[in-house]
Amino acid sequence: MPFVPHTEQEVREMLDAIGVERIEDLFDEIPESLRKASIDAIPAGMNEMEVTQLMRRRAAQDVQPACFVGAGAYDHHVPAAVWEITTRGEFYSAYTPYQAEASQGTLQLLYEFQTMMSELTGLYASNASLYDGATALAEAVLMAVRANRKVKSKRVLMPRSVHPYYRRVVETIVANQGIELVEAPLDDTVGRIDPEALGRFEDEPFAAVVIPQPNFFGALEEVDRLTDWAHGLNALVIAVCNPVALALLTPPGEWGTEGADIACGEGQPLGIPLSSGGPYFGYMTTRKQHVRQLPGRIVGRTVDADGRTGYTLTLQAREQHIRRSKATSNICTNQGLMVTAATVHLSLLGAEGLARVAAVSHERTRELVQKLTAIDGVERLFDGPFFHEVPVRIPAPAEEVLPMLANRGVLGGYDLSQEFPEWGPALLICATETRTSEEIDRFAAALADALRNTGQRARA
Amino acid sequence: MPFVPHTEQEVREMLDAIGVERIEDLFDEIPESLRKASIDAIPAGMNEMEVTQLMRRRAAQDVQPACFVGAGAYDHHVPAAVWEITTRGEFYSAYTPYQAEASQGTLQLLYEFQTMMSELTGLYASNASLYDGATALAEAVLMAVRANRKVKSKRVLMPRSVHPYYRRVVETIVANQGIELVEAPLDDTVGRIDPEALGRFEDEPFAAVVIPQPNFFGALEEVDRLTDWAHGLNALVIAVCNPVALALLTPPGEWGTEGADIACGEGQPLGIPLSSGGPYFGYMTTRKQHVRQLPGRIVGRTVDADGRTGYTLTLQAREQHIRRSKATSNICTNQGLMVTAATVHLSLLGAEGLARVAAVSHERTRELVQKLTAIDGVERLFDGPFFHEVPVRIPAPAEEVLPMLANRGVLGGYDLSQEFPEWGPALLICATETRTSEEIDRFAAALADALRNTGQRARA
Amino acid sequence: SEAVLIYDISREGRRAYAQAPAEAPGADSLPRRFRRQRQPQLPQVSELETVRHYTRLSQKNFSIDTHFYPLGSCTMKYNPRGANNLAMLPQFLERHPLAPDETGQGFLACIYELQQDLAVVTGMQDVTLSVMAGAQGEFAGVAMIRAYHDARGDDGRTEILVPDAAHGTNPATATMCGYQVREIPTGADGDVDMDAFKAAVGPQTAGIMLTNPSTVGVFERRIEEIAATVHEAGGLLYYDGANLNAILGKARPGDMGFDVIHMNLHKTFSTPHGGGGPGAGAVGVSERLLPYLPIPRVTKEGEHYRWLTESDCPNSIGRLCTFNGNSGVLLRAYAYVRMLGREGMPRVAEYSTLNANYLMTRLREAGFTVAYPDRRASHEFIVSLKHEAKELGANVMDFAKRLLDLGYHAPTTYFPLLVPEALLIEPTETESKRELDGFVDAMVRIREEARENIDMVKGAPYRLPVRRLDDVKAARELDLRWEG
Amino acid sequence: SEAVLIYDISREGRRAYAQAPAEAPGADSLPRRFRRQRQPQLPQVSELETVRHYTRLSQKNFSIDTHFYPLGSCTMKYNPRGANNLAMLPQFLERHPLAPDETGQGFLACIYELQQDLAVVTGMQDVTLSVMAGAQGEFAGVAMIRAYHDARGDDGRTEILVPDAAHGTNPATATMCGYQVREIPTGADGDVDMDAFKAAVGPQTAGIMLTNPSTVGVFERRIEEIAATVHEAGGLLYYDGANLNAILGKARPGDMGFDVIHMNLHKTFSTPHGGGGPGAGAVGVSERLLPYLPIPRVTKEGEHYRWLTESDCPNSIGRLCTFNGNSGVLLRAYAYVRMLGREGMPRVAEYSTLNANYLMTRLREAGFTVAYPDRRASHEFIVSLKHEAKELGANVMDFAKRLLDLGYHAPTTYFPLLVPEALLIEPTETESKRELDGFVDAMVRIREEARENIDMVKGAPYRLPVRRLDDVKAARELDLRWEG
Repeated sequence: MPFVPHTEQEVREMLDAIGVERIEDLFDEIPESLRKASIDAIPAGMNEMEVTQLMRRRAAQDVQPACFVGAGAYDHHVPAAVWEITTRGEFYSAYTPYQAEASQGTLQLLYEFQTMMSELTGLYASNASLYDGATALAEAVLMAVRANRKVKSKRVLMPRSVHPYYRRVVETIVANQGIELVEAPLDDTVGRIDPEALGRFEDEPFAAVVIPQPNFFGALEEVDRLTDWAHGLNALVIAVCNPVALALLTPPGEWGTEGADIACGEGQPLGIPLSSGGPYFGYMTTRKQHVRQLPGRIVGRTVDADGRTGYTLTLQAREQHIRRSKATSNICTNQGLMVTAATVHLSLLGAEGLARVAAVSHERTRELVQKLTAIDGVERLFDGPFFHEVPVRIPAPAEEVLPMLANRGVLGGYDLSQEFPEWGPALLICATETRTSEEIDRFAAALADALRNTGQRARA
Repeated sequence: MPFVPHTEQEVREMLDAIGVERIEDLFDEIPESLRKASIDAIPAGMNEMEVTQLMRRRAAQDVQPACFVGAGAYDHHVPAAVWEITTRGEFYSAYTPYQAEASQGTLQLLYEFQTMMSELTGLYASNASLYDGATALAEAVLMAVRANRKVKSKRVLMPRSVHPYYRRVVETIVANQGIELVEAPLDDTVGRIDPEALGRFEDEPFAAVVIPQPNFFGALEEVDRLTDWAHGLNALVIAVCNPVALALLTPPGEWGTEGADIACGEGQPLGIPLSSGGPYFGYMTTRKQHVRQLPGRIVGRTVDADGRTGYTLTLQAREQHIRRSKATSNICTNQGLMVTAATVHLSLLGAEGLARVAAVSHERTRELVQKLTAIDGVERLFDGPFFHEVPVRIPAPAEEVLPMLANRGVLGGYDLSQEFPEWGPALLICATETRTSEEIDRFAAALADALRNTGQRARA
Repeated sequence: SEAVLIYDISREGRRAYAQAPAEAPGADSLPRRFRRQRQPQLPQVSELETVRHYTRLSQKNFSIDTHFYPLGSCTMKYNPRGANNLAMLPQFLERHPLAPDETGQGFLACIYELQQDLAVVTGMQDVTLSVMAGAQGEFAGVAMIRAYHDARGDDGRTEILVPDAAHGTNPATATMCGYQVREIPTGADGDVDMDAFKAAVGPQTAGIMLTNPSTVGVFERRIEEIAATVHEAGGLLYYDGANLNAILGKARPGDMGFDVIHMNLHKTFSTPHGGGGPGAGAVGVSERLLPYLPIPRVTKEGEHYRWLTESDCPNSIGRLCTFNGNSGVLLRAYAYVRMLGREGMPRVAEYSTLNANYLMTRLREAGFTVAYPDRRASHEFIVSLKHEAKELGANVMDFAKRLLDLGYHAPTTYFPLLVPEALLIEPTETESKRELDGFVDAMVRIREEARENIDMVKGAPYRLPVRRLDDVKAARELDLRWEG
Repeated sequence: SEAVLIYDISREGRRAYAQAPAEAPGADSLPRRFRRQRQPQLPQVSELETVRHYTRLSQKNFSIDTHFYPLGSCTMKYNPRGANNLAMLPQFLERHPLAPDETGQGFLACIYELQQDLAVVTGMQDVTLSVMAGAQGEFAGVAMIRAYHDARGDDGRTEILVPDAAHGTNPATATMCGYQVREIPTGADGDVDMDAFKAAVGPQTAGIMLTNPSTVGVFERRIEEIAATVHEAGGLLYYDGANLNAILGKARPGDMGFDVIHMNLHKTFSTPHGGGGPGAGAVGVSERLLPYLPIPRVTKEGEHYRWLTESDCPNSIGRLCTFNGNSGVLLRAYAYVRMLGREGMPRVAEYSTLNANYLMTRLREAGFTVAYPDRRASHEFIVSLKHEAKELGANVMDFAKRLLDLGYHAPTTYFPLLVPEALLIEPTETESKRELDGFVDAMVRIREEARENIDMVKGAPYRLPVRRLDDVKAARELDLRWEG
């Protein structure tokens, strides 16, 4: 009986105390017709040793090429201390800090996290996390519609430069609430929103305009102009930002004349392992005036009965266990453990460390672009400044080239033609500070060979 | 400056407080002639990410065949909880519990450990560990010579069935103290001490007789007869035991009429990873009457100023920081962290779990022996009962066969001919509960093939 | 000095030098207009300071690893350390979510098998694991119910029925999916009030959301009749898996007639709660909702595993997470399921139920008021402290805070709302009789203390890092970040 | 109930079922006479109980990760978490010590490079790492000195010189190697008394054991003269590396004339102290002692690494550990050395020395008596509380215990013995000025408290799991194990 501590004698004593004969009797209120769960298809139990052997065998099957894919999840160095602290039982096996006095560890950490995210984004109020980047954007859209008191529209401008999966998740989540997502087009030469081209959207009001920075293609949007344009229409501005990039880039709170109203995004680059896509965490910050519309848990500083500083969940009146069908959101569980990791991570890096990670990632990507575009037929899809991701056109189908690269130990980028077939074969490539020059050279050599081979095959 | 927290401003303030200009001035008492340490041959510093990349590359170089080697270190399952708890900072980064009030965690744990080792060995007093099995035996030999009040001899009977490395370490350590190690012969048909053959040693007195159980060859010694024989000569009996085996075997404290006087051995099988040979820990227990001769740290239970139970290091008067040149031993640092792991490990397994580990290891070894000896020319070197290790004769040189097995992913045993060339080509093989039948079959198949190949080569 | 913030330790210019690149390129290739002018104020601390600060902070938490934590409805049971270790194998941690399926067959095999096993144990047709939390699972479930009706052109269904004792997430979710919520009262025996229920069901009913055993800690005995009634009216049944632990391997929602279920893997399948998450809200469906399952999920073709995505599932309600769900959580659940096996699953239900009934019996015999004394407890039960509040002046909050002093995390307080001064108590199967007896002793002691010195009890806690906190001040004078 | 033993939790028949084989074969093939009749009393507890018990116990410890720990002579500095992680990579953990060198080239490369780097930074010819602790390193060193003299037939050398302030291990080791110990007094300035030293050296001198900087926290200024004198007399010099941290990368024992050195990797090279170990006592030698180095050590031949053993080193003093030394500790030291690099090493000496001198200055200015006020502190220094003991009645133990209450681990107490009421204080380079200032404040506060209420100070500690413990009772009424 794994994890069940009861001895036979204890079971006997407990049944006697209850006054039943057998444990089975405790289920006598379940109709007989339902007490027949057939679960034989589940394998027999294994002990920890056997499960360890099984999962290690599984893990050993999986290969780890040098990763040049980003597209929303980034391979940064995570200091060992981050997860050694995060998996301490007191963090790992605690729950939401409902009993504040018995949860000051988690609560103070969340308060520190909120401060860090506030600083990174330049907006006062942070929540204690959402599920991931895409759902954070969905919640931001819902929040903006609630919070915009000047424009009672349910339309939200969603540019094509936002991560396609984010757009799809937002669609799934807001679809049943009458919110309309209006797609803003790209400038195909620079891979970002063309502020000039937005004029045609000015006729109808928007509750909010979404602005990614950097955008899905790694390109930098003209955030100041876009923000001022949106505010001119009384729309709220939702910034979607890579938090590592924010170590270098203008924080959303300072965009344009007034700053963005909500910032959100994927927290994974802040100390969270890639882990096949999760668990990550979404972050969200906003101006003080909108804090009561902010979804998710929020921690506030207060005092105890002796006047000593302490921390507690606050503004719970927004939440579903009190507001029920009128709640701000149905979000309940959040990503506390991931936020623990991110907080430790940010403490270890500091602003200077995070800026270096960002700047070195940028430099490595420049090196990567330079070495790949030296190959015949490989060229940047767009001009213009980028952070640490760049789309490059290749002269052969990505679905043929990528497996050849994988055979050479290179995860050679995200196949852009899946979502943007109009641009032909193209890879969205990324390098972080963890990619070495040797790996970049390997990528370049492998790509050159792959293109030669596909070229020969094409000619043959 | 990795791990140095000082800011420039702080350095300035500190130097000002001290009243010197530069840090270098603090070294002005070191003669100029010595202030020139040339250490350029050491590589430049790397950050954690780079060292991680380096050491992972190194680790990835090393292959992990299915391990059928024992010979003093055993591949048992270690529950994940063991090391997750053991590496908690409060255990990992504390030191010897000199300030007892600030070390109750470590001290209570050691008291629990002492209880567990006392139970396993059947002797009252345990210390809080020694370095490893071999040094524990050396300390036991020194202790026995000190403790034996009836026989003032410095001779110790050391059978050939004791691990050859243990014998060598003991020799190194006691060599300069006038202690003579007398080798007791083996019965070559059963691979253990022949009690009948000991008669010729009865003329001269021994301070102690060493009895391994199981012995180096995995065979079970006639410990009751041997103990009584030694006691008849007024020698003390030092038992050297695999602690996992003691879950099944008669504890030293119950050997013969009076029981052994000292038990010691290698603690590695109790939750310590193989780790290329260390850190492991040595254990040692003894009768109450000899406790003041016991080397190493010992924890006792006492009370605090309010009468509450607490734990503290005790009998420190034996130790070198007080006794100096008259100390019981020079041992100082011990293996506290390994003992932490062992204590958690023993709690998780309990007597029943440990007995199962022992019994399943025994069964697996029986299966292994049966499958290997089914191969032509492979046979047991000795008859008689064994625990989980057995020497088998093979019809080809071990140094040729072992690499062939390694190529098939099998660490095929310890080459006995290194230390016991008189028996011809032979492997000391071992299986624990972690070896699967599939691996055993793989070993048998690989060995059969290897022998076929070497046979063909021999014939060719 | 007790509550030192990491920012209090911070000093201008300090760094954990081993943790950032040695190079500091200027990033001059980024045009100046995009670059921030002032560095964010992040802590400037050494590695040791960080480790020490957060190690000390952690010690201020109660957790499963340190305390009995009978938080009703949250299933705070032991999180096996082996599951944590195995989920953190380097190959699993380092796999990019967009890496090709070919490079992750080992990982995908685990996910696929977990889908299968969860489908079996709930009696559903298939399961997706790409749902990140219970509330998301609820959302997915109700969205699928909506998609089902929409696909049939059955668009007059505007209502979701929700019992008044339901978790707050249920009505919140129904609203998010564009439905009206209609509350169904709970009868005196803890079951749904069948008359009210039948009166509420009709052609406007899209579906019903139920937890069974319910949030009042009893098994809904007429579930089959409820299912038949809803189905007859053309509606569907949603199973909130918050209490699945109580019947795991003993009874299956699929057999009860449910069309869709979410499971909180962080409850029933023992992945850690992590101070508030991450969770994972696996969703299972019956045959008729299969086309609408959110993507992605894993399928097996021959010996090959691959993700099913948009193009495979044209009728899916869509994507609920950026990538593939909380894989790390799923691997922990997988390890746990493998360790339990088919024999272990019903034992979860058996011993969590045994513990709850034993604890209920002991507390009742000790003179506490149990909300539904004539019913079996499921894996949890409600004590009402209305007498203690009235006669001694010690309310639920006072008991909760004083329990902390005595080394027990408080049960869930003031929920469900329909029981006055409710303590919802869920001991889980991984706690021993010794802990349960200790908890009873603590409850009795607090009542005794309240008789002798009510002010002392109302002043609790005393032994924690802080005394009772001023929540009102926290909400009125919002202080959500350090400002130097 | 504070100090619950794991045995108090134990219940007959309870088990952590996931942790042992499901099978329980009878082992009937083992003859009955070999089998134990009664199972040992080990705890019978669940996995959760074990985790909870030891997690709680751990919280009762002070440690580097939680507290400033200025334990003189122990170099309690930050143990990088990265080093722990990397040493625990599965391939390193799972390698059998007798696995062929071919299967462990990655591991052996790390060990080899560590040997090299340690040889460089100490100025020695070669280094072995197969020595498991400082005291073993001492033993190896003195045994090599003996082997050297023996090999030359120089057998009249019966004495080892040891300063009176030396660590107790020094004389204990000399005795273990069969030597007489001759103590050399320390002069008033903290250096060796040169007259007494010179009088002691002679043809009977096998060698001298020195720590430099010495245990009184100062650099032995006439070390070159000492070395010349000993060498001239035909003796050899042993360097106790306990204080190597103070000069790492700034000055080298080899340059000073030492013939053999041990290094405590758990001090200078930052591997964890682990509640008392494991350590690693690397030993380095000059050319003349090279043949006697204990085995095994790693050599590199072409691109291949292999262990040198008995047959390669016929004159070795032999083997000091069962296998190859504390590899896991060595890998941690390797990671640390790689992170420091050549630039980082001297900084260890610089900032540990800066911290010690700053703290010494601050305490002196706060009115405490420093043992050697005219000397530079090395990385540690001595405060004598003789005035406080005499005038206020607060002795070293009282200060030590009260420091614990204030959140600081006590420095080393009553050592070295030659300074009355000595506190040996070693802050290490990884502590910040903030911690040092806090420590000064605490010392001043305790003195103030002693003036106001000496009984309060003598009653300390108050805020720890136990108050002051009765050591006398512990030693008189020996209670070394639970007996039910």
